[in-house]
Amino acid sequence: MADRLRDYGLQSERLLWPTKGPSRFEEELGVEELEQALGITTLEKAVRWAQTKSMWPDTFGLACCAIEMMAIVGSRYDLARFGMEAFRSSPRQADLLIVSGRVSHKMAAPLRQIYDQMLEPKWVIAMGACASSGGMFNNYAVLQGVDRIVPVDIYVPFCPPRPEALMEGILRLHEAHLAGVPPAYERRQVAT
Amino acid sequence: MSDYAKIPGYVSAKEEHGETTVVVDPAHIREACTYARDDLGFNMLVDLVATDYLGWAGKGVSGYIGTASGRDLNLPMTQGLQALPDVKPTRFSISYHLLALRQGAPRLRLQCWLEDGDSVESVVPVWPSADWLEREQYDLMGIDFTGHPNLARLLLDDDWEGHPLRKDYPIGGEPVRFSPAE
Amino acid sequence: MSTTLQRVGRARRWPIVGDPIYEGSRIPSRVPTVMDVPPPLRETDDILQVNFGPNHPSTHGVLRLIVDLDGEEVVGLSAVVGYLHTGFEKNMEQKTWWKAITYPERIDYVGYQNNELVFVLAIEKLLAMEVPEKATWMRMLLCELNRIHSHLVFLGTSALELGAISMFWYCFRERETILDLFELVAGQRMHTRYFQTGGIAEDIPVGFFPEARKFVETMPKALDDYLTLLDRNKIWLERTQGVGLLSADDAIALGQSGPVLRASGVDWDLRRDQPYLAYDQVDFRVPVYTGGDVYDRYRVRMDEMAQSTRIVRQCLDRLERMEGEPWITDDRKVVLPPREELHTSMESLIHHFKIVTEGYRVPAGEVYVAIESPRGESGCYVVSDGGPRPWRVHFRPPSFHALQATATCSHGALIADLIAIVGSLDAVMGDTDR
Amino acid sequence: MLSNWLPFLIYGLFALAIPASMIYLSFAVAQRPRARTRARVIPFESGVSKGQMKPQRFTVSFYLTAMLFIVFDIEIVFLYPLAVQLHALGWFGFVEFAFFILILVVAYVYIWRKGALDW
Repeated sequence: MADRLRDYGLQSERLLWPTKGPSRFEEELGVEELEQALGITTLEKAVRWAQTKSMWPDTFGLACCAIEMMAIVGSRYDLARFGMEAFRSSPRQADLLIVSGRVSHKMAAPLRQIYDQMLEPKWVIAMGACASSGGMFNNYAVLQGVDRIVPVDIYVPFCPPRPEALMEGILRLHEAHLAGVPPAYERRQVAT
Repeated sequence: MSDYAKIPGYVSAKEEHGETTVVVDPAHIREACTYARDDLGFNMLVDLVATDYLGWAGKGVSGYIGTASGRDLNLPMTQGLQALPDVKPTRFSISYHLLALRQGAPRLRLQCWLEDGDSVESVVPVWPSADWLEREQYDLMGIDFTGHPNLARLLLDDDWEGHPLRKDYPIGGEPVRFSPAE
Repeated sequence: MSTTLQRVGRARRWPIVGDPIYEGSRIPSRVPTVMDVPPPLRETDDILQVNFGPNHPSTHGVLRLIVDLDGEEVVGLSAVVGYLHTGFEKNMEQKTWWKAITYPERIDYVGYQNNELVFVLAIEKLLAMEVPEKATWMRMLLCELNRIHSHLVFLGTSALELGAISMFWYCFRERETILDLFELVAGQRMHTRYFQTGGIAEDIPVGFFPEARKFVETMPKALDDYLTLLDRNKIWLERTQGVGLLSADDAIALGQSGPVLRASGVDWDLRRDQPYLAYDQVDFRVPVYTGGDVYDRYRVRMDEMAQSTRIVRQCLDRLERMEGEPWITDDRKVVLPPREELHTSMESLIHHFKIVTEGYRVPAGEVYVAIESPRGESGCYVVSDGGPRPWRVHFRPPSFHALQATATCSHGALIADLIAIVGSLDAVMGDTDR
Repeated sequence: MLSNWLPFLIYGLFALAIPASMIYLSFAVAQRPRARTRARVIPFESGVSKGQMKPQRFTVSFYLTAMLFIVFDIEIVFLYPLAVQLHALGWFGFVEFAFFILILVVAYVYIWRKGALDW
């Protein structure tokens, strides 16, 4: 069922835009003022809120995008503001797999094994053109896009993406998860 | 130029773009390398490259050949060449780039020409840095180096068949929409 | 336990184990890049084989080391590479020369300006083309900035792995200022594609010189910060001195170059011994240390950062006097004519059309050009058949040879030292696997 | 008499409740994987693990290091009660403990010269 984010009523609102009013999906999902006033919420929403506030990425640095991924942990583009500064190296403790760089066929099997060893709920960000679509390497050695072996939530374009671009991808992921969009392995039956 | 003539297995030498290339008979490559290292003082093997000259300047067309749903041999990729480049003796060439760590940084390229399926003696005993270089050329170009300590695939998976950098190996990947290769 | 009792403290002697198989070098094992387990240990079953695998935080990319451990001590090691093989050379044979210039940056993605430079220099050598002086000096300035950037990434990550976590944030603070300069010049932080055959793509933007001056003022102070943080740090000294020993003749035999070679006592730097661009008109010192261990490689790279800052300062002085000079050659066969010229002259329209559609042609021949990239000698062997597409391109990656020395360097190392050794070799996996 | 132990009881209950709730929540809120759970069982070996690691003997030096740690750690633990009562014990306590420390220093020097400390 190739449904799109739009079917979940998620408009592409930008969280980074401070002067933006309440985003469209909150109005559409009918959040009553009473609930907001009293701050009562459903358990599921509270769990979602907790999950987005500390989504730990897995250090899966492959190529040039890994250097830019390291830059977002630096002091200028600090990712700790979103609770994500602990880059876990073992998939057991990671929630988010940022595939940063080109995936060669020899690396496909380890990538798939690490994805399987991550615990639910887990998300995948295909960072950069090479991870999203094979980029400029349309040849025998490179996997033409990570979504052939792993269900991907967010595709971040550019080569390599600026740290701001990656952070916007991460924030969109938080926004989508808060809005109730299930992770990719539930939406898309690609070898869950 | 003169003392290069004493390299065992010396065939010819040429000076181009400020670089000297000495063509050596593949059977004597190890003696030539040992001579170059001990007598001529080239103590570092900087690089070892194999090149495939299949379809070199055939029909006056330049560029990549590739078949099996890759590029078509007869479809010229470019207009004809103004000047046909000189014909190469055999299909494969192996170039050993040597460097002497002394004043003036003299460099030398020992080149030997092979047909497909020929094998050449490994120079790992002469320069240990040749170990991975030869494995990579075996892996990508299919050149067999006899006497190599453990000749196996280096960059590709062990169960990969074919040698990708050969000219008749298609580029692979996927046909891009709206492109002639589709 | 008995075998390790008589070890003489931390400073170990050179790894002379058994009679050297390769004359003139001390590489003991039959296969230079593999350290095989000594026979007596092989039968006992307390050898633990560990995968220092492709996804490991401290292997600087997707390097895989198969390590045989006797307790904590590394007794067997073999590196497996190829997890980032991207088929650059096959792809570049498909592209015209103009498009192919974009590829080399992604090979060594930390020292990307230098990689792009080596390919462009190879094309210019085949074309026997003269590059205007302004372009030469600007290329040199950017390559030196890139060297500082590359050494900062090395220092940040390898200190992070040895526990000096705060170094990461200090080094990436300076790295951001360098990336701002690249962005100011070329519009993109990394992979700037600013070098063109025959010069540089655009003229130097107006605000570049004051910004670069500011950087050149702050960099020495930042270097002092790093030194005060690390140089007398007991843990850092304890974990890096006497670890990962590589003797001079082993380094030459294994084809090392750059900081790894200079840290082993071999005074060799292509910028001084085989000058390219305008390195002969710039004075700088080449740091050489004879310790051959992780600490000396770190000190070579720190001194190189200081020297590169000096070179950048001299380039800035020179470039500021070259206002208004051409930044690219006017050889219309290779370089796109300027926009306004297309409206008037028919020839430049034809040249423009020819270059854009089929690409310029490079005369037949083969050439090997080598430069001093941050990791060592980065070479480019190009064969052209006179057409608009390269026939064969091969890059000589310094990290490829650096990884060949892991087995020789980690003789008698502990598992914790292995991280320091792999960090000090500063191998970039894109460079190794191409 | 029992009443002044009540705060400890409450404190103990809290100390028990917090970890218990965490463990319960991690089961209650967890999402069960439906397929491909074999990868969960095999150990994480940087992505290339073939299967269960065969059980292997560890060298004796791990055990030795553990023992040395325990010996010198307990020595420090004994310092705490001394520090609390040092004023009451006075010089007697100090000399007594100095003798205790001396014995352990002799053991330390022996181990150090024997080379058991470096790996």
